[in-house]
Amino acid sequence: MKEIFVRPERCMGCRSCEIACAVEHSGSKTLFGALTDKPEPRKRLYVETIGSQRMPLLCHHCDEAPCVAVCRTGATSKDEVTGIVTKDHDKCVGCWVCATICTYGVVGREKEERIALKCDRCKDMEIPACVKACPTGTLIFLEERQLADIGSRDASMKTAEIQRSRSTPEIQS
Amino acid sequence: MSKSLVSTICPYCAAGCGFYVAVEKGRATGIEYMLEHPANEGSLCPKGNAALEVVYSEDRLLYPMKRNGNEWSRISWDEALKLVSKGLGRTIKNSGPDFAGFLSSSKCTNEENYLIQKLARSLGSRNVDNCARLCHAPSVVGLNRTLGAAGMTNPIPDLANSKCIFVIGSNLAENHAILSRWIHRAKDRGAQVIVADPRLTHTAWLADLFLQLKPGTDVALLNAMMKVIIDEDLVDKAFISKSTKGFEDLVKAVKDYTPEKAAEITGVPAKDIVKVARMYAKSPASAILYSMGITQHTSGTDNVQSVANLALITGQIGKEGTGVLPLRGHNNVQGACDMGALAEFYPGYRKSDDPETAKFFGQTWDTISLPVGRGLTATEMIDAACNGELKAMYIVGEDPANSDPWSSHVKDCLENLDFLVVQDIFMTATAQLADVVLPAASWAEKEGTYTSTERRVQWSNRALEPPGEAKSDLEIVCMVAKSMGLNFDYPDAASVLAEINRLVPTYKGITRERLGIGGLIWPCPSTDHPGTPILHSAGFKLQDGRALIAPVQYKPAAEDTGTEYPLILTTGRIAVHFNAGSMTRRSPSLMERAPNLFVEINPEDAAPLRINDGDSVEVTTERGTTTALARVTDSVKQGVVFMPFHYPGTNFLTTDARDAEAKIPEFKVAACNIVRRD
Amino acid sequence: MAKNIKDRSIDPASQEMLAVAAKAGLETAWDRFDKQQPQCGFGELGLCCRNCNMGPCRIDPFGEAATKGVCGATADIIVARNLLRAIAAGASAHSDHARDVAHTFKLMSEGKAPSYQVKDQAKLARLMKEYGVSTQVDLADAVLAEFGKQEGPIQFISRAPAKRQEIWKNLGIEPRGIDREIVECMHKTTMGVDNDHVNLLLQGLRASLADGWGGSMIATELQDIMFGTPTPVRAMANLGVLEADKVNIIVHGHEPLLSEMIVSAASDPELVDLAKKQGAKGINVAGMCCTGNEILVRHGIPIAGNFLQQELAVATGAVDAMVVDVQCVMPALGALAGCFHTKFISTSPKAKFPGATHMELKEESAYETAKQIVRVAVVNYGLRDPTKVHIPNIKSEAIVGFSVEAIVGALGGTLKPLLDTIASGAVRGVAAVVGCNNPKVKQDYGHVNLVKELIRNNVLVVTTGCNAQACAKAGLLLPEAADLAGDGLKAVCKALGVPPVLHMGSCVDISRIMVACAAIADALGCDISDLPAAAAAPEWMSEKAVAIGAYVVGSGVYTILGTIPPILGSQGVTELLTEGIKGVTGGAFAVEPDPNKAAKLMIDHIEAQRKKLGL
Amino acid sequence: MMRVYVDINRCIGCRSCEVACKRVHGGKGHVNVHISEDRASVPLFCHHCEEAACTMACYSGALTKDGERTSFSLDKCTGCGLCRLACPFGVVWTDKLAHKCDLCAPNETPTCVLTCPAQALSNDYELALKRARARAGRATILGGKR
Repeated sequence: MKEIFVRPERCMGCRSCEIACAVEHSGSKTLFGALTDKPEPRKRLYVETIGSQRMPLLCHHCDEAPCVAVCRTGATSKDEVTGIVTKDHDKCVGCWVCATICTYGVVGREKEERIALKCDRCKDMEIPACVKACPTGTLIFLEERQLADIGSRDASMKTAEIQRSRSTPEIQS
Repeated sequence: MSKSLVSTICPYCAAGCGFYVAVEKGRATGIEYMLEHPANEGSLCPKGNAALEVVYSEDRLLYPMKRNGNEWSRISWDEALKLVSKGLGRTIKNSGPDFAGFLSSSKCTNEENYLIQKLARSLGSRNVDNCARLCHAPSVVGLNRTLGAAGMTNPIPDLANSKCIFVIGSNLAENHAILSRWIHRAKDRGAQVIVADPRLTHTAWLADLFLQLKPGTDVALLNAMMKVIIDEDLVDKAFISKSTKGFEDLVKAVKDYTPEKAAEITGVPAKDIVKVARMYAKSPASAILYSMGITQHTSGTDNVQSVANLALITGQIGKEGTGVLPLRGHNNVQGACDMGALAEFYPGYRKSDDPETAKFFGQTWDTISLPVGRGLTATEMIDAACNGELKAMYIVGEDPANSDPWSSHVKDCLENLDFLVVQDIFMTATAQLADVVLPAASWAEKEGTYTSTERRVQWSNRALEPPGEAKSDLEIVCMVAKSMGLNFDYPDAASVLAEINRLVPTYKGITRERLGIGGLIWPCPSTDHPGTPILHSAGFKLQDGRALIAPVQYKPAAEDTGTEYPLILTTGRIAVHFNAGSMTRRSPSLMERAPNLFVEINPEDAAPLRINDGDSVEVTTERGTTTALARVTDSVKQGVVFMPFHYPGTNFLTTDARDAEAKIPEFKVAACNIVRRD
Repeated sequence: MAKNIKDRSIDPASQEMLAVAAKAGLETAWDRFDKQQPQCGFGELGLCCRNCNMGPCRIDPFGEAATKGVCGATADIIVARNLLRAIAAGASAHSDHARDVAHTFKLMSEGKAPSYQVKDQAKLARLMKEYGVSTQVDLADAVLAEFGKQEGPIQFISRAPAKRQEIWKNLGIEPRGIDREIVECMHKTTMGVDNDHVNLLLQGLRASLADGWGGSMIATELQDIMFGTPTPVRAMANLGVLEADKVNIIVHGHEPLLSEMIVSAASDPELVDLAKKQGAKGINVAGMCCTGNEILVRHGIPIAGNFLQQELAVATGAVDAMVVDVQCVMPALGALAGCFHTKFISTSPKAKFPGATHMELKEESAYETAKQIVRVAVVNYGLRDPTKVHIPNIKSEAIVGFSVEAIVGALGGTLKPLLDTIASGAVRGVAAVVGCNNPKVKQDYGHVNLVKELIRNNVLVVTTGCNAQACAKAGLLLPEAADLAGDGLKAVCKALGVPPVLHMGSCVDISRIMVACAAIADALGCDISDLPAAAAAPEWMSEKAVAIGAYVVGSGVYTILGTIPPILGSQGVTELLTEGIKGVTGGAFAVEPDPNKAAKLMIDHIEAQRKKLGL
Repeated sequence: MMRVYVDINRCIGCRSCEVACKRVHGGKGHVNVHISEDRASVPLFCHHCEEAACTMACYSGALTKDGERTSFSLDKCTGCGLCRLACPFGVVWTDKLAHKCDLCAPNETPTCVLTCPAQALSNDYELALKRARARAGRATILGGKR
């Protein structure tokens, strides 16, 4: 199962992910088309600044998702196969308790309809819009295993580099 | 109908929250929030919200009364004053002025406190004190010794600038609820919060790290933290060498307090002690908040000194976001002390055993021979009453029969007096023992200044007329003084404040005209001075301008558990009640939320005693037995039980063992046992 | 993995070279464009501002987060300010080009630049009369004074129809000194100056007019005097003009000052001999971009391609020197040239590049510099690696060089025949199709399809810049292309022996189109905004195009943009430029990426104008 | 008129909102603070649901949606109590007739928001989320570094 992972040290705070998210969840799904959408398209992830570091915060589709647990109408549910936590807009009554309980603050709200809204991991897309839009690779979409591979590869390259710099013999001139 | 809004200061805790009383046709119809107030920004805790319920309580004292045996009869003010002047006068004349004792009140205004101590001393008695003795006397002693001033070093809103907040022995979330707003604000800015408490209190919910220590083991914890800080070289060397003395002694004193040893004493894991020490020392701005959990011990003064030592060796003082912040209890406990309603101090903390002090005040009070020497403290007065060393007492707005430890004993002592006059708004347990009871005005019915825990001096206006024949404490004290031949000619609170301005240097610039919303923070040495929110930013008011690092050793609490009394009883407050409850228990909307005395007990302790949640139980100590409802919870550790002291029963149980210097009783540790009532 | 090459260009030569480049692992603008995807939405909408260091600020287009910058600037203000800065930059480019030409003209007039001569005495005399001066040096001074003038209006404004001049005067946008207007743009857009989007855009129009009727027009006129006014000439276009057995020199950029010299030097017997000694059959100069257009329309020097082909030309491995001056030169050329033997030679003190050899052009000794450059190229020929050479055998013929004078000449000395055909309806109107390439659009797709659709509907097309080159490559600049035109236009073209698409020159030569419009309007006794005319820039990318668009619209012409300008983030600016401005200048912008739909918009506009004129 | 949002991470269980609400509503409070095993507290009050079950259950027309607000008209209430049964949060109260949170209309800010010492209650719906995100972000970025 692929997940969206965040590598905050790469984030430039450009908010491209936010725009892409809003556009993907608009009627026309194009930037220029989305401009005239009413109600305005809403993003489902949020770029925040923490100290001097920026990072996107987005739904983690928790295994024991509190937003699912507190939903009294069954609007929020977790797909057993894909693991994706989605909202059924028709069932949502807009009580917004899911937003209150979310540890990550990533259940937002539809401006006009006042319905809770959250990441659906772009069900129509192979790669979620935010990941696609990220110019620096802060957001990546892959299997956990692959992420670990990237990490270990980076670490081994770093180690090798240091080893090389130490073991290069001095050149006599 | 015209509605007027009168700005007042909340009569409960020392946070000093402001709010408006809405008055229509002479009657208070509601509360409006004071959004512009610097400390509470409009918000109020449940007690503040219910403040008006007390004013209109049916129990209010409306007339002066005297007691004939067990009967009470209404008397006129003239008769009352005659009885008081005769009662007090006879004792002074026959036995000497030191056989009369005066208990001033940390609920009264600065002006009233000033007058009460002036009355006592003008009559020649050294015995004047207030209930600060029961909450923060160790802070007065300990902080004056180490830092040279006994207030909160930094104001409440400054907490928002802190990066590490260490709360030890304070359940501020319930007791000073508005502080949580500033702690949250600091957390929003990335601060870390550490809470050390025997109970998992609501304050502990705010914590990033919670240390559940055994009651009375604070010095061990603090000394171990200091040892870690010294060993890991996290001390602020520049600050230590420039602004302190005594560091070498401390290094020696704490060398045996390894985290492992402290862990054994306190029950806090050693690794947490190390972690907390690092967090506190490394943070760019750390503040320590404490209250009764530190002071109400036989080691209260030691605890306070220890707290000050920790701040001093890390240089976490005198700057934004740092400091030592004792949270006072009553709305004017700081002011009552500032005004010299203390056995050891005249106004402005001038030592009462210094002849110069008596000379100085003698000149302005036109009473040539003021008494020199330290008087009896509040708790000592009770003892003195018992053994006949005190024969008459004038108690203003305090209820020692309820609020002092071992209350059954207190009652016996007070009954032993020749003459007791009590001045209050309700017929309290203490008033029940009096010869004469004088009806006082509540906070909304009088004016004057209060000094909050952050040294903020604020003016509270008179919104209402007192009920019946009740009068403000200021008027009553003046009448009593006049009836005893003293020249107490003060038309209003402002005229008293003007005298305070002249005599108390820190209050010099705090004149009536300058007191708007938010008041001024002392020291304010002149009328163009803006006040001093942060103390010690330019050295300490001690010899050489250096603070004193005064090391202390861990001493166990006075009582230990044994086979007969296997559990430690500790006490504290809950959100919807205040202190002895004389006000909050008369407030329906608060009473509705917490009607009964309860005792918290760990499930592990409850199970063998067959105690279930909600059972009625009997709690017994050497001094007595009280009935309470059991609350089975793991908020308290095994071996510790907790009871709030808002209900008459709790202080039947507590010990009157006292701190040697500050004379505060050890409310926080008593050995007890519990049985289920069947 | 490269995208489908057919999605990148419709030009078969480009397609062939893209395949070669992909195989050789060479990176092109298209690859870099892909790596930029998706591009920043805030930027695309014009909603980011870096004008002060309280920022950078950006506005949430969906109104959820920030709706104002730190200073309080709204989307309208930020977009308008950004647009104004783009106009200022574009106007600067054309005008600074003109300044260089005027400066050279002065040196020549003073006898200090012997490499240059007056080639068009008649035009010189006409211009001196227009400026009311009696000597060549005085003319040079008068023209140079236009830049630093403090009070206006500039001289060429008087070339516009009276009605047009009246509109500008009433709006208070008659340009004063050229530099002054540009400076004022920068001043107004700096933090805390002009924050009214309408007022900002008015200055945009003013600065752009200082370009179209100032800088650009001065460049065109003086270049004509010094290098000759173009007349129709046949030439070849596309990468196939490079020759495997000759020394190939590409001149790329925008100014003719050096390229003219290089063209001369390439036929210098000494250098031709040297080339032969190197084993080459001769020296082949080819143009690229507008420098190419300049020598193309005057001398019929072949062009190797338009903007997006600059890297592909190097990728042929057959270019011995890529000689550049200013504007539209990709900094990527340095690294790419490094993969081959190609010498990348920069010549303007204003424009240096990583990986380039700098051989600065000095007006006083321009020909000598040119000879040196050609010599370097010739010598370099010897280093060429034949195994790396791949020249697509693709080129088209074209007839180019339709200056206003040439058109009038072709019509028999008067515009009347053209007006008659328009009046008769055989020709419905005139369209100017201009502008760059942009990897956002399949190369030349917008250009060629728009032009084809227009002529099919009997609209005569005039063209400059990269569009002209696209048309040349597509064979639209030949009289035979009239077969693609509608019956009316076809008949006219056949009668006159001209193509249905007239190449008028480089991008500064859009001023020629302005002059032509003015002349037609004067002949009809109306304003430019009344003409059955329209303009389009189907693949524009440069800030210069923004300035051009602004002066074209400011001159009253309806203009279609094929790529979306960064203004849509502001409703106020968008509405103003597409609607509101109509009532003010008579022109307006429209955005339409689809060339067929764009053609329809233009044709509809032309038909509406005809109706208004009673035609 | 904005509804009230709770940041339960900030609630300290002081019940000030309860007392204040009761104070301004003539003794009938509409907030209930639930303290859960002395570990957390949740102030529960009307969420003014977008599709409010109480309004659907109310056949006398006393409970209606009025923009953001679920409003209640005492005049129309018949005291049937169906609203109380319908409300999934138990925050429509019946004391013969129904009573519920009115967001302290016509005041701009509800009393409970003003009085909350810990600022756990707010009528800025983004605020609580922003704080949560800042917390989560800090935990991610500074977690190991502080």
